[in-house]
Amino acid sequence: MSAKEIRLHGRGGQGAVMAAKMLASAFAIEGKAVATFPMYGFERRGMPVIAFTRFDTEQILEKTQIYTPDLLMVIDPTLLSLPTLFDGLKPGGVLILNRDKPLADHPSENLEKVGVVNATHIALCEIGRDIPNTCLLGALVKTTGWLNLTSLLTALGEYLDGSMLEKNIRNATRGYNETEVQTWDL
Amino acid sequence: MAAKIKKLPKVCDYFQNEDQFSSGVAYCAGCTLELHARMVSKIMGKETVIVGTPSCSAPVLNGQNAAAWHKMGHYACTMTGVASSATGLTRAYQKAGTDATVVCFTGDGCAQDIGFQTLSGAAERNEKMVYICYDNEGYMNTGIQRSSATPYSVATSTTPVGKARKGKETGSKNLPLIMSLHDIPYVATATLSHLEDYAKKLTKAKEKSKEGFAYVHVFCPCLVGWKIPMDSSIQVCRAAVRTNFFPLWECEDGKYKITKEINKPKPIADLTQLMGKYNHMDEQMLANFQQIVDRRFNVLQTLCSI
Amino acid sequence: MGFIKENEKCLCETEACWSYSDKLLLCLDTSSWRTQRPVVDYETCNCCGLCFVFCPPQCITEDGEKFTPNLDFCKGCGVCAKECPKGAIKMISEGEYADECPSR
Amino acid sequence: MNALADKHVKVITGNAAAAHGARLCRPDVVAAYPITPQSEVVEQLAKWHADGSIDCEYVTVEGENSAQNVVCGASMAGSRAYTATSSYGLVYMYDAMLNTAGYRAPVVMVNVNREPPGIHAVCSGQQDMICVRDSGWVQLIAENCQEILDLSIQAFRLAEDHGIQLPVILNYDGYYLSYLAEAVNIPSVAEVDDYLSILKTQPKRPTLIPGQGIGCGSHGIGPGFVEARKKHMDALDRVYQMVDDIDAEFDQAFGRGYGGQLEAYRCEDADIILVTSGSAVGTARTVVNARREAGIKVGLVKIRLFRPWPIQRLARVLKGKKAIGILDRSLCFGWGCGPLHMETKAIIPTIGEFIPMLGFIDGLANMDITKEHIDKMIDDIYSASKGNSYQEVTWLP
Repeated sequence: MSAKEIRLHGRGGQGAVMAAKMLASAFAIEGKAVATFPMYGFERRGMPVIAFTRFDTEQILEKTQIYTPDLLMVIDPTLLSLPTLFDGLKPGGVLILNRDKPLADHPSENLEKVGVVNATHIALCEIGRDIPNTCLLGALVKTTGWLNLTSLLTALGEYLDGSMLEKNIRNATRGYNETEVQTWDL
Repeated sequence: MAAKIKKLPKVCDYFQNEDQFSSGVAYCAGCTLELHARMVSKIMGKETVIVGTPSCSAPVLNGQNAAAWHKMGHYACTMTGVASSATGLTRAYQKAGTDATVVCFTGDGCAQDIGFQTLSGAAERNEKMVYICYDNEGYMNTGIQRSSATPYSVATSTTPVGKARKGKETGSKNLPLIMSLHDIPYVATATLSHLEDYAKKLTKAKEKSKEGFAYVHVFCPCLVGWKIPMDSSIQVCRAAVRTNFFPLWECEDGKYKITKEINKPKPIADLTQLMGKYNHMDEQMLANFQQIVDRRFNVLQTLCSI
Repeated sequence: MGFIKENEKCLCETEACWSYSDKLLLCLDTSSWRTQRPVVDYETCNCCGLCFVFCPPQCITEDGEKFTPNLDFCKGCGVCAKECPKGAIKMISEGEYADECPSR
Repeated sequence: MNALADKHVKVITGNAAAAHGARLCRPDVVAAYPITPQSEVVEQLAKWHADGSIDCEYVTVEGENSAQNVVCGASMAGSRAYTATSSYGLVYMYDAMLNTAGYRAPVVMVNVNREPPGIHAVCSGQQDMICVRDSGWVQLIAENCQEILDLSIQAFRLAEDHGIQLPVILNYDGYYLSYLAEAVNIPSVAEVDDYLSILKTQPKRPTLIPGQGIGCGSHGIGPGFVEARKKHMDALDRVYQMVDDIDAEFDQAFGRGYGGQLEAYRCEDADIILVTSGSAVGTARTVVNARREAGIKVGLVKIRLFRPWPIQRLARVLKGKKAIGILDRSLCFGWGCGPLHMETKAIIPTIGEFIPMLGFIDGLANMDITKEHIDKMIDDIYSASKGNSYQEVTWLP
């Protein structure tokens, strides 16, 4: 597998930045080179946030933002209406989406696959708060197969401990199990 | 029949050291600051590190190339950085387990104005040090400009007396009171006419600095800036206390106490007439000034009654 | 400016400006500032010691018997005379002593 | 590539790498004031302090000016002292920084590059470090998270060397590096102790010990002032060799070397060179590699030591080249170009020949220095190398 670029869209407070880091750690556990960083000015709850994650079998040298992602992760369903959301998506692109229902139409011609999971609902059940990020990471594993679920669950342990770790392991695992994958022939 | 020395004045009982300064140093003849600096050096003990800034004291505190004017440990810093530099020293000694009394020695320009933030910050963090401010009510070293410690109506080179305005139009910042509201272990005011009271307070400040921040505000007339005859500085200190313009008080662990009660305070004119900087005062200005002095003293009395 | 050359003796032995009082304690000839000097009338003096404690340059000495202004350093400010409750110290113009040898 | 299977490797941000770097050097006194994008550094150190896992005095000051004075004071009293800041904070401590440099206090400071005041921007940019260029500090620049950690350790080694005794700033790009998480190999405290142990064998620098009649910061009177300044300049001269040496020592100890003052990447047989620093170097490497494959003989110089400016080594690399491009993430007001560009121009006499120099200003206020931008720069430099006319300074995007 060659280099992949991932762009995460969330809102301040939803854990997009944390999700990007956890994902990077999970890839690193599998021996990949990783690089991830967010792009925002002020840290404000509710403000749209973008984070970037790269992984590769080779060392990652470039420090630029990601303009042609292989995968988009949308942590807040309302961000689906962002006019620039699909900008630069590579042909064969993947979308991981937090939503209570599958997409009714094909939003971008380069989009091949969508993993939809009601991550907000699952997070409210498992964590008790709307922190859907780890659930969506589970969905990413399921939809792409780019890494193993165990690597992801191990990576969570680098950022969380105690009951929060347990809750997020359940959150991610349910994300993995309950994701509905839609595909389009391009 | 000539008298013999039976005993020395009581203030001498508080001296821990010989005078640490060189016999000949560059303070003006008759300056209370020289007396103040020498007293501090006698009372603060061997493990003292004095932290000072550019000011009247700098040519006396700072060395010159490799030579020194006094035998104490000394750290020179910027105007803004007294309390913060002292924090660095204090913490370094704490970490290394070194015995030290870190003493900030600054004027009102530094304490009340440009270095106020760092002073307030260090007090809030309750750093273990003594901070002594010698209050000469302005920037005396740079040519007698006003500071936030300059009292109402004083003529300075930046608040001159002219046709439209006569001296400083606002009163001064009551720094010792402000410092006492930082909830630090010890705050005191002192002056050089009441030496035993002053020595007691410095001694207490040194002890209290083992627990946290100790602040001592010392009224220190400047002959040149205040237009006082060379021999009269101690008289001015005494008048400042007797008029309640500069009451002597302390606040130990939150308890306020006037250490020198004045039974029949003198009118403020008894103080202002001693100095040229108040020469332009008319009746109305004197009345205004008296009001400021009374109001401030009332606040202090109220605090002392709690 | 010879010291700038390599291996030559410097003013400061260290890399920065450090002062060492045990190596060189500076002293100004403050006696030369004086235009008047304190003269004690020991008949009037009651040895209260106020001159001793109030003297700004702390240059009044005591030997157990009496207090004596040290004219090597006295700047002639007159605080001692002003504070003396007995009026035992007079400030006398240095002109009166112009013919004397310097005190040091 | 590094894997987390090695327990010393962790995916951490540049800020966390800086904090680890500081922790491993076991500072006695840490004083810092939070500022975006540096805050994570002070928060991480505060957390370790709260956990009791670092043994230092941690001073939560009320502003950067105080932070700098605290570390300077602590350093003069014999402590190993550390602070971190960025942008507005850096310029707010300017007077105290001059003090620290003049006192020759070997303080180590991290500066997370961000645009300084003037036009408000909570954004990356190297203008802040340019503002303090003439403060007498040594300035280093890191390219990635691993280098931030490694250079933090090297910074203490450099600052405290008896032959140097100078404060050191370690710069790294805000956002692009401060928040970038990469796999970073974190050495053990024992390994770092070992690397720094040489400092203990050196003569002790003077410290302000109470009761010894020592004064710090005397007035430099006449020749005394000149002497202190000359010694400072001489120490900066010694920094060149020392930076190369300690980087080589570091390579031996940890297996990671960076080239000392600068890294000349694929420069030997190059006709044209791009000079830059910081996070842009990584991106530039990928472009240089691609252009090399396409047959363009292009090399890359990464400036690691910004103050003192690596005059001799840079001149050696640039000698005989046909054209040079310099990519700046900041401005040199009064020269109409970027600071790296201006400083490279200043070494033309040392190079001994005229070479066309093209300046590029990019990456201000978080503007991304993309591969496309660097491609264009290389096109321009290449064209100039063929004798075509060129624009001296180009602003991108």
